[in-house]
Amino acid sequence: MTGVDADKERIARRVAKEITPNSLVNLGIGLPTLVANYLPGGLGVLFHTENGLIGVGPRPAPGVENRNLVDAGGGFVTAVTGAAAFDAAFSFGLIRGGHLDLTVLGGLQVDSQGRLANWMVPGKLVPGMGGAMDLVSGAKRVIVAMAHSAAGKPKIVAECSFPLTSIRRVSLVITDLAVIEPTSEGLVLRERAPGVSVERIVEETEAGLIIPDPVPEMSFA
Amino acid sequence: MTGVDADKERIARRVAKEITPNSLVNLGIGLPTLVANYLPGGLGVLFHTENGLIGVGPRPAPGVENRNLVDAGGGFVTAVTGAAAFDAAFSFGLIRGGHLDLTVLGGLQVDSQGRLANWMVPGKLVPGMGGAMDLVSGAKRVIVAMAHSAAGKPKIVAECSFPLTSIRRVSLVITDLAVIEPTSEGLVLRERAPGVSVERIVEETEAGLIIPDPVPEMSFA
Amino acid sequence: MSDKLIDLESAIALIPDGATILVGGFMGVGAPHRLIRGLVEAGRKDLTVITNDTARPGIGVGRLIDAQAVRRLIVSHIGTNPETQRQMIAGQIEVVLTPQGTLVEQIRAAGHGLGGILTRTGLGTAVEQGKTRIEIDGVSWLLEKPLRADFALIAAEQADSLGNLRYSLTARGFNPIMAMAASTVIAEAEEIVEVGAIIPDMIVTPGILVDYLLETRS
Amino acid sequence: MSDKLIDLESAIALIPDGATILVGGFMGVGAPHRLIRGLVEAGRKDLTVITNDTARPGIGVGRLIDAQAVRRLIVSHIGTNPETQRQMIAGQIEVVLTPQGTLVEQIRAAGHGLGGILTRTGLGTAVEQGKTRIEIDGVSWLLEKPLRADFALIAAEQADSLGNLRYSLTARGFNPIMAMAASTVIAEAEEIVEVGAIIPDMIVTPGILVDYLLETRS
Repeated sequence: MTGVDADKERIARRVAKEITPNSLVNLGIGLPTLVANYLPGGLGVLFHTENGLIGVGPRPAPGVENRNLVDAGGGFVTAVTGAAAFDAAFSFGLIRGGHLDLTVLGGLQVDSQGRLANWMVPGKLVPGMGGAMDLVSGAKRVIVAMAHSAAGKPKIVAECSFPLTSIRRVSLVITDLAVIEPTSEGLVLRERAPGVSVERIVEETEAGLIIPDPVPEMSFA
Repeated sequence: MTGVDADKERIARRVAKEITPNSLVNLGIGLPTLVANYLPGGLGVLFHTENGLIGVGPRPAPGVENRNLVDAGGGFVTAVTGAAAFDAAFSFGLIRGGHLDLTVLGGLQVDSQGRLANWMVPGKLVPGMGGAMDLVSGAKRVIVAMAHSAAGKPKIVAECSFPLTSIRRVSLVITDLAVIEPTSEGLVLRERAPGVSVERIVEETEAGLIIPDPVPEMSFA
Repeated sequence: MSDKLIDLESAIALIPDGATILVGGFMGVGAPHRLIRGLVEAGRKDLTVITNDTARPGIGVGRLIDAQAVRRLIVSHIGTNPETQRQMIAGQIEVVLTPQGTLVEQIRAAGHGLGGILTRTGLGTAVEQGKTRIEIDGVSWLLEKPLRADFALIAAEQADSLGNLRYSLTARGFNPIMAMAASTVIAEAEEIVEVGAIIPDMIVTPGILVDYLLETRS
Repeated sequence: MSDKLIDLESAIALIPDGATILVGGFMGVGAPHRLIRGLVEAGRKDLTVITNDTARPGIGVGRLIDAQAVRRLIVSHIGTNPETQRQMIAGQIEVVLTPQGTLVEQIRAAGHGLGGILTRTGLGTAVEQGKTRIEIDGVSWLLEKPLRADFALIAAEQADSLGNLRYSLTARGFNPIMAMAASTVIAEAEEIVEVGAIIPDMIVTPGILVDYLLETRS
């Protein structure tokens, strides 16, 4: 396992701890998808995919895929017993109507007001927002799961230079270095990764941080 | 058969002639429901009921009713082979989105601008509009099927004294005396009932009529 | 999640006097009959009821009217229930008449997180009174606001123990739309089956929308 | 009404260069693959395509991109198709990026006769540019207009010969919403069954919305 993978695993495991029993959760493509691997069994959590299913199960074994059963990344999935299928209007009604307990999304930047940018890098990469703007605007809780820095540049910034995904303040930011909670007062440093000092987090964060004393180490699911 | 029934039958039979092959039709409760009895077979017409079905069939024989299968009047119906059921939002989406080819409704008054009033008599009777406002505002064609007069008072009036159902001009008014087409120029007398003179129609109509020469007699399905 | 199962008494205990409730059903068909009877038997009063119609005396929502349990009524039609008309004229009950398509879309807007709907239905009629008209590219639309409730009482043909629901024919109606527009959703079903017995494509209301499922013997 | 059956060539002949088309599918799943291939083979160009995404090169709507058949694209996501990005940067294709929930609701608004939708999604972001904000009881909402098309090309799991459609799992997606929002709706299905083989509660798109049904051998 490479260092990057260890970081991702750490993030995914820490996010998993935030998931409450019997909740409905949407995991964004990429890193957030890993979170499902670290959930304890028997929690009654159901996963939603915006292309039209509640009750997403693990990836199927090769050769037994159902061509009509994919997740939001287009990859084959299974459906758990008790899953429900629906159209896109209903699926986004669930998201926008506040019926989704939690969404976990990747991020390009989060700023000091807790606003997320994750759908384009002007002049470089324009993937589009897909369901991200709806998820961030509508889910009861929004967790951003991302690397703390990218190519040595901080991703938690004073003000997003990339276009915003929503003006809504996200609930929590979980990185390989820290757990940060955006509040009306500013970004509060809630936890630091094992062996990571507060000083290092401050150094690798462009936005100002509110730092309680002490800042506990992350614990994991 | 009483005289009243003969009048109703005449109206229903004349309305039936307006129904085109393979169309989707909503018949209001009361008189309009009779129209289905006078349609030739093999026309491919499907009936819509706003409580959630396309493919309404005749009333079931006593004792074989399905408790979940009623029309907009709450009476038991059957469903034809190929019928489709749906929720109220979809049902009114069909109506409001212009997917309904024709609605036939009863009326209290129609005025010289072709506007219908059919949902309340102030101070007397307040049934409510049910789906009538949506039907009149949204269907591709609206036919009002009603008695020409009520208790000796004209129902086709200069201006509706009862609250309007919609400001939209209806397509056609069919009564026991006449077929009248509201146009941007005014109400045009298109047909007269067998044996009924133009003079009698004018006398029993408060609104002004545009009268072509000649005014042919109604023919029936 | 069989902890969703609730008996009638406990379900009714959740609903206080004065609550705002969405009630499914069209002329009593597809109405939550047991929950309605429970409200009547418990003597609930001052309810605000959002529903399509008041059926007839003794039937469906008509029972709530008979029991004088309703203070305010948002409906599209009361023509089949003379008792509703009587209470309205006597000033016992406030009735807000709303076009049926507007009513269901207002409930949907609440459930789907929309700020309201823009419709032509009701423009230029008594329904427009006190409301805002919005001009879009030279066309006028009536703005109708979302309708949300404390409780939704709905009925289904079949439920599984997760609360997944499927409906039958014209008993579907307002039920699935109401299931999205209330803080607490209580469903009753003709039959409760094992999870998995209703295939994913047949489920119309996913169980996550249903907070409580009435025991079938209730 | 078996006169709805149409062969691929005749279906494609209905659609002129420059048409605005709604195309179902999510990353190619639930997309009308045969109709898409037909458009490509017929060399259609200058199309305005409203669809969720452009999948990947060689897949679903991606084939239309490969063939440079699209002049304007209204989508929520193009990140999985580098060819779309290339044509956009080269100025060959105009891309309007729209949040997925807004996109589907705009299409629904057109199909349901609504004047637009009021949403919080996109407020204060680049999506708001050039649009109207509407204040309701002190809360701001973004007005997004209905999206209608000349044609809707949709895919279903099963059709009967009346055109009644049912879908399977995540292949449902935008298809039933699009079936209400176009002047002409052309559907393709994996299988065409006898009328009556799909029970009323399983039909998601009633046949009256479908103008043409592609023969299965097409």
